[in-house]
Amino acid sequence: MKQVVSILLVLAVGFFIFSALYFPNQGDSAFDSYGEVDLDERVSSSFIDKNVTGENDEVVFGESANLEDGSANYVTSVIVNYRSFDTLGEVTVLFISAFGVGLLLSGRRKKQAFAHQPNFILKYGARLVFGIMVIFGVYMFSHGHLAPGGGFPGGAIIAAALLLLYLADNDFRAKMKAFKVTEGIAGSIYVILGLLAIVIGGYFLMNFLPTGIVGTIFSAGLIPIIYVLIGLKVGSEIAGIVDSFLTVEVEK
Amino acid sequence: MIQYLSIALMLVGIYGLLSQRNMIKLIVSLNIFEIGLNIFIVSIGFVKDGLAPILTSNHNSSALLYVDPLPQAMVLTAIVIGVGITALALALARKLYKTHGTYELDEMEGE
Amino acid sequence: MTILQIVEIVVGVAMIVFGILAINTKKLINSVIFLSVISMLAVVSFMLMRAPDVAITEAVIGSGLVTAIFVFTLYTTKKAGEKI
Amino acid sequence: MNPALLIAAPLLAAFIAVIFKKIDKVVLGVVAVGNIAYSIVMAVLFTGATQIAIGGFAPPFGISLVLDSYSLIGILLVNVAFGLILLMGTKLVGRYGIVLAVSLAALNGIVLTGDLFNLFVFIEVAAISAYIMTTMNKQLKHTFNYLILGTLASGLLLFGIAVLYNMFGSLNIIDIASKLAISGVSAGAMVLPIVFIFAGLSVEAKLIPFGGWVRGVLKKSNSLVGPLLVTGYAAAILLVFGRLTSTIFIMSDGLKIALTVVAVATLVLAEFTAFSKKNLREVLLFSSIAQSGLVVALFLNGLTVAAILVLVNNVVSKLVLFALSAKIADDTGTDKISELKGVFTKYRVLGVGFTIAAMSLIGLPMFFGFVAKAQAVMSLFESGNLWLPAVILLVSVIEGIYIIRILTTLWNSGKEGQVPSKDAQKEYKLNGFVKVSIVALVIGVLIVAAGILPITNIKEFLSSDFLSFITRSMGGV
Repeated sequence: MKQVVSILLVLAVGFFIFSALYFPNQGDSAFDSYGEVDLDERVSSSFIDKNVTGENDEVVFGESANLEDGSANYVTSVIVNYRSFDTLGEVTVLFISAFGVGLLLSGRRKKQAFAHQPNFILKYGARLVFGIMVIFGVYMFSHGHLAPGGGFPGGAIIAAALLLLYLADNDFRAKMKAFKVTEGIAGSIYVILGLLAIVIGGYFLMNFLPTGIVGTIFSAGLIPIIYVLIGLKVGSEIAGIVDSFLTVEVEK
Repeated sequence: MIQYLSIALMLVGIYGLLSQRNMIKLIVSLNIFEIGLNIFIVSIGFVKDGLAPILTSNHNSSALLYVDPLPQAMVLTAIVIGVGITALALALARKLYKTHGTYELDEMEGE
Repeated sequence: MTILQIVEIVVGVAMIVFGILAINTKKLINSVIFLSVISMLAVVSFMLMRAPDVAITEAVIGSGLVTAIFVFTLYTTKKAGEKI
Repeated sequence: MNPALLIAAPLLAAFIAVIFKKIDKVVLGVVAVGNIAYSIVMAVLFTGATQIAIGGFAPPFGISLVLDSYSLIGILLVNVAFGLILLMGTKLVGRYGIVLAVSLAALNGIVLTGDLFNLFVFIEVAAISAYIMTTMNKQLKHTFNYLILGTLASGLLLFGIAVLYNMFGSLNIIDIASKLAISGVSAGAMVLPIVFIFAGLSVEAKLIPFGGWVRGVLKKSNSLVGPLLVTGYAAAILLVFGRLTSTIFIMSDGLKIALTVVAVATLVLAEFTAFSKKNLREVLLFSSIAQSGLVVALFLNGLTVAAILVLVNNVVSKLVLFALSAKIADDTGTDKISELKGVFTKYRVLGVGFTIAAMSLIGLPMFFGFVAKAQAVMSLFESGNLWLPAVILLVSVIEGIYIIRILTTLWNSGKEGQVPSKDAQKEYKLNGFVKVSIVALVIGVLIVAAGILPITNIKEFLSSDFLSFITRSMGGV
């Protein structure tokens, strides 16, 4: 019975969405259909030409210099430069939910949930892979302005490396206090950089460093710095979440 | 085409939220809904024959046709927010399981 | 109809089928694994829509991490001797 | 004056408090006081409506904060309410200081932001901190329901925002409003985004059918979480409603009536439910659901000034009522009205504060609530709407009956109509109620003052600036 009602409700919602989006009654839908989008009508066209604050016609990879935003990856430039405030909020979401998970699952004495006897190869092999994964994570968030990736997946990869050590080694308990400190410091620096920008340029979270030549590693001003901070913060937050989920209270 | 299917996926998620009373199933349904929503948002930025929005040495000019980067940035944010909520919901579910010994919301006594 | 469009439709339909399976299956662990499959298929569709950043993030965070914490939750709450 | 500081300072405080666990309460207190001071300074130095760009990218390209008299009232309301609630519930903060700081940042962000996607992000931050805070009440099952419902709703909100972005190519609210005016998109095409954004906001605004979480989550709430969710959160979300309805909600008549009916149904049903409840906190919760319905109905009909007055009245009086009830419930172990007979005969100061707030909530003359309700009814009459004022007056009568009933019970320890004998008085023990009674008295004095003084200044202040802002920016700045 309940399923029938749910199906009917869902069909009604679906009918509403499809009829309003794709079959408007007076033929006046302003909804652009899939793939038929004209970017010139959107704010994004200015993000691509990087001419929000000044005149600029064309951005050429490896040649254009000192633009308002020096990132070759447009998604990164939107996330960390044009809409950096959203990203601050997003980091806060992860921060607060990691904190909440810690509060909910906290207990006095803790032990690892999946205790087993690891063999030598597993234990030391995992350490080897751990190093490689951390290097890859750091590469990812330090090249966020040039290649796909960036702070969020980079941080998550580092957290995944820690997860590997957890599973391979019974005695391994990451120092959670250190992660909390990293998380707090990275977040504080992000906000302080934003506040510093008010002093220097008059706008919160402004990119006040010179942006260099598009496509080189030392370009894009603050973007790589902020992405590294985000990577560290996300990495330590997800590590905190994983730690909370992997431990159980010892009953006594 | 993928746009219609993503809306259908969202509806599948909503169906799960309406019909299920198991906490894990509810969280799974929520994730399905969010995946559908994310695909929908990326699809509104897709431009036919557009390039991925990254300047490289091969596609080195902003005059070429790129897909819209803004919806992709929105989806990145939405994915990360989704993970935060999923983690919180699972922590709640685990805590509730500890007191009640079940994942079924209807079988819980008290409260 | 190009080959890419056919791939799009196949991926989309597969996602919906797995979605219904994930909701209606009896075992919770299967439900979680189907969710992981949907997430992987979503990565494919993001690639088809030229969104490499989103695809990488979804693959690492959405597909990997979320599945991991789901499975950990199920493991830590199973009763002694019970199979999931 | 950069309003971004109101958001940045609590966030910075939260990040610092993670490093130094011990000082989190100190930091939280400093930030709460600092935010109140800063918002008052901004109100004093306010010269005219502006949009403040973040990151140096002018709107509509970057994110911008809107600073006008409307958002100024919002930040004053939110910060002062937060500060007072914190003052009354300092002992309950415990390990939740960081969550509270983040929620303060998010509430300020919701009120100030002029960007739709940024609004979504801040609503999520606020919602997640609300989920975590409500675990304090030990009603985890209801918190779980709230989490699922809230996440679904913000998903719907995001869907609506994405459709709007597709239609107008922009996320800035004022930019969308001006594009709407120029391009002449018909009301029919706007139905889908409006319905989804409305549904997405109505979970936090507690409208029917999405308001069901409130009772479960908050009926046993302490004097910190409950007042915060009922006042600060409600105020922020309802102000967003107001901003959206007055800018981008271009509605056909049918849709307007449908949404108004939802809001009015919330008002009527919630008042009737409140009438039938026996517990103090449940009565107040349903009463605030009803008030949300009223505010949304007024916003939908374009009566911004009246809606803001009703909203301010509700926030101020509910702040006192809910905090006092939760305080009494915490200390005596019950909030059943019949078991609290004559509690105010011992604690007269609390009783006076409670009574003034309750009177203002009903809208008796001489109190601020009267001005608000009179304004609402009068302007509805002027706009030619007859059934809505009738419903409001009818509902006010019901509200009056149950509030007076509560007041007589709480003041009178004996039977009705008789002077109570000495031994009929029960012993109530409240601990440390000095701070609570000071807050209650101060707010009481303010309510009476605002009720007696002429309100025309506030009205002019509101209508001169806020309503002209959009038209002015549409003309092209």
